[in-house]
Amino acid sequence: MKKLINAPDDVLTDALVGFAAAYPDLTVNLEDRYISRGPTAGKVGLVSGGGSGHEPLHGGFVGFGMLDAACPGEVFTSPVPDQLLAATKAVDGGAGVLHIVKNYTGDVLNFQMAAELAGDDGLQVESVLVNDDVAVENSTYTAGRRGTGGTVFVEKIVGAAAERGADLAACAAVGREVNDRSRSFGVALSTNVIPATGKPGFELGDTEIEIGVGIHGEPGRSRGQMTTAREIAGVALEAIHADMPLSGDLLVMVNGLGGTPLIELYVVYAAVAEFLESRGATITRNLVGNYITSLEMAGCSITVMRMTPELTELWDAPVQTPALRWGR
Amino acid sequence: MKKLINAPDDVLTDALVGFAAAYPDLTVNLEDRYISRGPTAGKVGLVSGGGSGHEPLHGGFVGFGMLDAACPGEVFTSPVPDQLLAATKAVDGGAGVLHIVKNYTGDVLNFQMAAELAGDDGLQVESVLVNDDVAVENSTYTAGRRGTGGTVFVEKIVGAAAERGADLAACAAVGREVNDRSRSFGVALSTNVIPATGKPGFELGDTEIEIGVGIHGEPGRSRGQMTTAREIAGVALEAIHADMPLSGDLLVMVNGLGGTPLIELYVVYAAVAEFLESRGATITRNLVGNYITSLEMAGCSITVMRMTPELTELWDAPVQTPALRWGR
Amino acid sequence: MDTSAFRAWVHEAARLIADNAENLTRLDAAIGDGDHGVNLRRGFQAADEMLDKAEAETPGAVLQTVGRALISKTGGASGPLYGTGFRQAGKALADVTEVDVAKLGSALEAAFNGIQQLGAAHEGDKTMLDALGPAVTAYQVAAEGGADIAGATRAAAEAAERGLAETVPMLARKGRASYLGERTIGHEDPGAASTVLLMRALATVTAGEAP
Amino acid sequence: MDTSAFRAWVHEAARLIADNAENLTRLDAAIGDGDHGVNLRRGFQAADEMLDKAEAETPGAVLQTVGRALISKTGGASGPLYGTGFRQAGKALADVTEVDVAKLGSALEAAFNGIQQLGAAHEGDKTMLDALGPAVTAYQVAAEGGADIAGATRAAAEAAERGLAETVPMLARKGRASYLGERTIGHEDPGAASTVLLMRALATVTAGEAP
Ligand SMILES: Nc1ncnc2c1ncn2[C@@H]1O[C@H](COP(=O)(O)OP(=O)(O)O)[C@@H](O)[C@H]1O
Ligand SMILES: Nc1ncnc2c1ncn2[C@@H]1O[C@H](COP(=O)(O)OP(=O)(O)O)[C@@H](O)[C@H]1O
Ligand SMILES: [Mg+2]
Ligand SMILES: [Mg+2]
Ligand SMILES: [Mg+2]
Ligand SMILES: [Mg+2]
Repeated sequence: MKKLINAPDDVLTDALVGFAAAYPDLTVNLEDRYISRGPTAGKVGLVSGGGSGHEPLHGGFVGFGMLDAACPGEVFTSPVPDQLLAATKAVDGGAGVLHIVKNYTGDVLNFQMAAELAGDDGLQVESVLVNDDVAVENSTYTAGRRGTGGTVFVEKIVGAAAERGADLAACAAVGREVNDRSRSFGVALSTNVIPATGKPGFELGDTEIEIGVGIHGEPGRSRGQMTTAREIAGVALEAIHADMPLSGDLLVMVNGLGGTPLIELYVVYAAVAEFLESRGATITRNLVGNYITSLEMAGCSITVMRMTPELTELWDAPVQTPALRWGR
Repeated sequence: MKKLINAPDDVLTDALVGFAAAYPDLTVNLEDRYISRGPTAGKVGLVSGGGSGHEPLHGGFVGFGMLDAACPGEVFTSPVPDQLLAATKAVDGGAGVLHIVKNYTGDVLNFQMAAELAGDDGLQVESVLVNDDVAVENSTYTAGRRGTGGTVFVEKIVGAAAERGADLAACAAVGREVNDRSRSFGVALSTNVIPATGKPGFELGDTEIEIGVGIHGEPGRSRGQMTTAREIAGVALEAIHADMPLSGDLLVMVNGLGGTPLIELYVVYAAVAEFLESRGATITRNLVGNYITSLEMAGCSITVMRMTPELTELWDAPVQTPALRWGR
Repeated sequence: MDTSAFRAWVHEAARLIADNAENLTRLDAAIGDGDHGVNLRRGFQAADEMLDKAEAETPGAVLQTVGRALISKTGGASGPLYGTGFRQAGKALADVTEVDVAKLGSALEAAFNGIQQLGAAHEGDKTMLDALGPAVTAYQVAAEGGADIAGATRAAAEAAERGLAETVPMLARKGRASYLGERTIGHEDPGAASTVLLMRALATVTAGEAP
Repeated sequence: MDTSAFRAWVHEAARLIADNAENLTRLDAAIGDGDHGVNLRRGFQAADEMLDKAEAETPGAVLQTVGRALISKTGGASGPLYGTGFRQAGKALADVTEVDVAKLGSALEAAFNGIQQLGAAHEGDKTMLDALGPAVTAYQVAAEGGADIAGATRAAAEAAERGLAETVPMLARKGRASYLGERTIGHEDPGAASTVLLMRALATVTAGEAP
């Protein structure tokens, strides 16, 4: 394991110290382990969080037009209720707080406990569950679909709604709508190594790829043979299409998993655009880059959302965060 | 070699097609191989270029407040004079064109030929050479220092000056000043593979790092043993300090080489901030992320520029490009 | 069992978990995300330290302190689950200062119910419940048959071990492992493995063997 | 040598470079960035194709076309350098339609001077000049000694080969290899190696051996 760290146990603290130094406009609470701005009086507070190792998610999305606070857990480990509660209290501007939760048992349970504790303290808390990963069969007999790339869309769009004054119920509703309209699928070309264990999450052969991989190095649906970017994009989009027919106006993200160079993501995006156009769909907005990563894993995920004029407007609304910035 | 590409020979074309689809506000000339905006009448045109594989450099820096055009060569291979000439003509707004050239023999010669051809056609062309990499001894007996991270600073700051109406000579002067005040040093934890050859540029052992590495996988000053982020930052900063004493107000970039996760760059930035503060210097501005990469190489480079109030103002001026966006 | 016996249990559990953290992580790497050992070591170490400082003067207070510490420090799915288990067990003990065999049985049952309710898993889903369920049942059978605490907890620990073995052929339906579906068959569940350690620590302490 | 002989030279050079591209790249990987073979194959293939289409009716026009093609398509350091070499050689031939042994010598010298001026390297810096310089000298010595074109170009090719061998102990002072300093000692220079191929192609063609 070669990593730019000081010690496996210090990764999160050191990274937060670095983040705080890099973004002096944001507050980093090292004690309670959250990154925040605000609170903004009268605005619904948005709190997300999850295991670290997915940067820029979530800390890089704190700022105007997006999150109010992010709670990073240890690498690939859910945050704990205490930090979620502290962040929730810190960003409550009197209009309640919305928790944006990726659907992993650990995240769900920890957020749930925090919400209960916050409720005990008289705060109004709602939560939106993100579960957009079509690689996992959605069944009542499993923990359900994982939350992946759709999280970026939910955080951006709910962020815009909250900034415009939507109330807690409305924020939750738009968050659920975004989630309902979003689907993701990921493919890994290499594995990753968690600093604490120093060993790869799974092993991939020289010509193998993991199809339907999760963002924690969870093995995917199946193991495949390396092929072209065009075919890989096709596999991902077919899987999405089978679940949510791809037509009309789309928001598309081609997301790097951490170890894949940007030039390859452009190549994938070309293939995605070609595929979707040939099916008669229109990409009206896009993101190409590293937004929700899995440490140094090579590969990419593709997330698609079916747009509406309202959602497009919220997507276009200004955002000023470390990792996403446009408008004013 | 596992890469998200279709065929080694198609990487650049496919990536340009993807880039064009992702950024419809920019022009991608597939025939002449350049990415451009404008021209802006009366403004000095800024053209940079170089081998591909360093994304977002340079194409990701085309836009308001930064470059007018970028000419990507094949992966790690200088662009050719034809495309540089075509881009130069395309962005000439009547106030002349500045070439921003990283100091590699190939880049220098190809830009030089393009400038001569443009001169033959009656265009006014100046050029600024970037050579900020202290890992290379500067000597009249070598090709001189390489251009690396300082390029980002030159492109941003000259971009702001040009946007404000500085004339060609003034743009060239500010570019040279930024270069004179900037120094970089890089360390690789892993090597990279050029698609065309399919083989790693050099080999690194399980615990080895390449100290003073170039952005093309050129081996560096020396081979070292893996150590902490703190020590690696120290080695880089000491090398820079030996060449340009680090004091006063600084602009600092901690740049990922392509395969290193963002969380590690935060850890490095914490170490950099600690080191510089202990020396009495002040980081007044910073960038932490992937800005000038070397395909999937793991590692980072550190670039430092000694600031002046004027340069700070130009740094803060609005920029709206795919990879760098702030202000308005 | 008095307050100090409960403290001893937690201490022994923290020790066993630290000693076996690598194995727990290895099991989790096979069908989860490879952090179960790291998570629990962090959580139980924090619980043990918090106990050293806390003025928990009843067995119930000890278990509730541990529960809060696990929730605060563990993270992951196992943190809230085990934390809730300990808290519910602590609540079931109320203010009792000397826990008898029946009372401990009801505390273990409360733990099971708390975890079951929070995680919504059922026995057979390949989770910690597949070790804890059999342990609670075996404890109660032994207690009803006249066993003392040492005997009943030994029965519980043995049953947990058998329960762990039975997770091997199961297909995971809850938690991170459920993403792997069929591929989980043939592996022990990491949470069931850590439950075995907790039960073994309890049996050790009640047998008077702990340091 | 008439126009078609020059075309044959370029064709044979393109063939030799394509056949040896991997070796050139391997040499460049050792002390540069591992693209010399890829670059030159792309450049000479383009030059050969452009010649097929171009109406270059004199030897000088052939060489100038090749020079322009190399500049347009090669990239890297070697593109402008070789491109300039061919252009200067072409210019030196002016409108001559049948190139004699002296004229070819002056063309080779013009190529050397063009490359030397553009790249500002000197013999001994471990570049293509370390093969081209000896080749030009040997050509002229042979020509002055009365050799015909076939003989003079054979001498040039042999000298280039010796020049290449002499780059091995040299320390690179120009181009990308210069970053490596001492580490370049012990390796052939890739540009010198490609110059050998160009000279060998010329000798082959003038000896009437080319297909
Ligand atoms: N819904 C659930 N109910 C009961 N136990 C569960 C549930 N989900 C997961 N677990 C247990 O938690 C263990 C994993 O814990 P851990 O690795 O610490 O958390 P995470 O899965 O968040 O990484 C599993 O082996 C399983 O025994
Ligand atoms: N200044 C120079 N003068 C003459 N030849 C040079 C000079 N710089 C580099 N070369 C030659 O170019 C060769 C490298 O070419 P190539 O690999 O195609 O370009 P790059 O170095 O840009 O990747 C070197 O081996 C050397 O012979
Ligand atoms: Mg986990
Ligand atoms: Mg090159
Ligand atoms: Mg786990
Ligand atoms: Mg080269």
